[in-house]
Amino acid sequence: MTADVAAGSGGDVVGLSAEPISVAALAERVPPGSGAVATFEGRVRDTNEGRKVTRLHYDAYPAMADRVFADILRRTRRTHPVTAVRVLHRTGTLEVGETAVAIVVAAGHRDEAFAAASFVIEAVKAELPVWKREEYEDGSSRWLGGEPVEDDAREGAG
Amino acid sequence: MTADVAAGSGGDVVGLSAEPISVAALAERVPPGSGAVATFEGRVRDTNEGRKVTRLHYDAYPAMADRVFADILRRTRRTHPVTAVRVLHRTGTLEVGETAVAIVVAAGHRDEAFAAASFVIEAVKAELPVWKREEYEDGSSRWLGGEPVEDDAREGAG
Amino acid sequence: MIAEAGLKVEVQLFGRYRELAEGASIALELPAGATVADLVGELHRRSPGRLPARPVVVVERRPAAYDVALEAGHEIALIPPVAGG
Amino acid sequence: MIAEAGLKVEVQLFGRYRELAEGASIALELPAGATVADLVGELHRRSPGRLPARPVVVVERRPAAYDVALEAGHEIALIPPVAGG
Repeated sequence: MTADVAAGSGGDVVGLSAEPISVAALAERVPPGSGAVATFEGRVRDTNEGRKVTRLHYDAYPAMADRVFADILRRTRRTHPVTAVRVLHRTGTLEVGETAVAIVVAAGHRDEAFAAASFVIEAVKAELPVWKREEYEDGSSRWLGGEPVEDDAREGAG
Repeated sequence: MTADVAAGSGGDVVGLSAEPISVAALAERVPPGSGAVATFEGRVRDTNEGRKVTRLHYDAYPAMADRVFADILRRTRRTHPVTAVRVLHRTGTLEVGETAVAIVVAAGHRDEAFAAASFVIEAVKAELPVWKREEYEDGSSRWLGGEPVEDDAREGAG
Repeated sequence: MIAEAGLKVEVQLFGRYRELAEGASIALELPAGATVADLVGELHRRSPGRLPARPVVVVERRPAAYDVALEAGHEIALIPPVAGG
Repeated sequence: MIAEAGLKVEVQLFGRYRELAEGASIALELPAGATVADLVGELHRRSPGRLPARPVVVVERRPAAYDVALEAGHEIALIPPVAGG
């Protein structure tokens, strides 16, 4: 999977990235009217639900991700007075501490920047078609998100 | 005025900085349990209240700023479950687009990081003893914050 | 009268559903006029016990209602609950 | 009985209040036992019309109530409303 980045109005950027993400690079060159820049990074934690995590794999549906990213960008700009919105989400294999998702929002004032950054991360988590598989110290791994297929299926598929 | 930075628990940093601030540098090496890193930058805007701003000067009371920063750090840690809190505020002369204040908060999860970053910037704006003088395109300048002395004084000082 | 041909679809698989097939997709032949519900029924027959009752089916890059009729050329995917960030 | 000496204080000035004096501070002599209110009164006498009625006086790096008694050696500052960020 290659980085899939589209530049839009005000230097907007959304996309998947197979390469490590630098939020600092993503925050460069925001419009000069931006008095406030808020960023958010989701990083791979070393533990989850009490288990020691060694790395993470992100699967993604790139064509649908494009559509979802464009939707999120459109809704963010319609509902928040921002000067720039930039979002990248990683795919592939990530080590502990690596950036899974990075968001940069620039705005005239701080409340607008915080509100928009929060709006974007909530939308990304609820809608972006990516899926996380955690690997643990003992060599096992599992997909996260929703119930395990088998459990759901026992009652549902009969 | 020299940079006045104190390192504390979890790599906490607070202080004034006479040198340009890099939020990216400030965000380096957060503890490995940090699943979320939120940052905020206040930057010098090119306009304020309809006037074209060319640069900004920040005066500060460094000894009191140390005390206020320590207070803010203590309150943030007492009320928010964060893994790192870092705050720098510039002093001296800033050009348009330069960073006036930078905040980095790391936490286990995103809500904690956003809430703490917002808490810190509100506290800094309400309490940190720094004062801003704006310079305009026409060569004039004025101190910001509160009413002009003369206006207050007319009714009050008699 | 022209005999109705079956509807050939290819269902892309993502996340944990990739494990339902070797090549990250499943080719199916459904009756002409088949809906999303028919597609899911067929998937349940092929992989009993390995899918929830009502998995999300994405048609043309948007989650589709179960009464949507599938057409030749539709981009179709089966996705688990998303888990980004 | 020992004659009461006056209280010598140096008031640091910040922000727009720096313009009240040349050297960013004002040296004052107040009566022994003088309070913050007395200090502000003296500042108003020296710089009529150039200060608000009740400016913030910082004693030992904290904003002080007007009834606080000043002591020799106190770090004292006069500050306008803060304007950071």
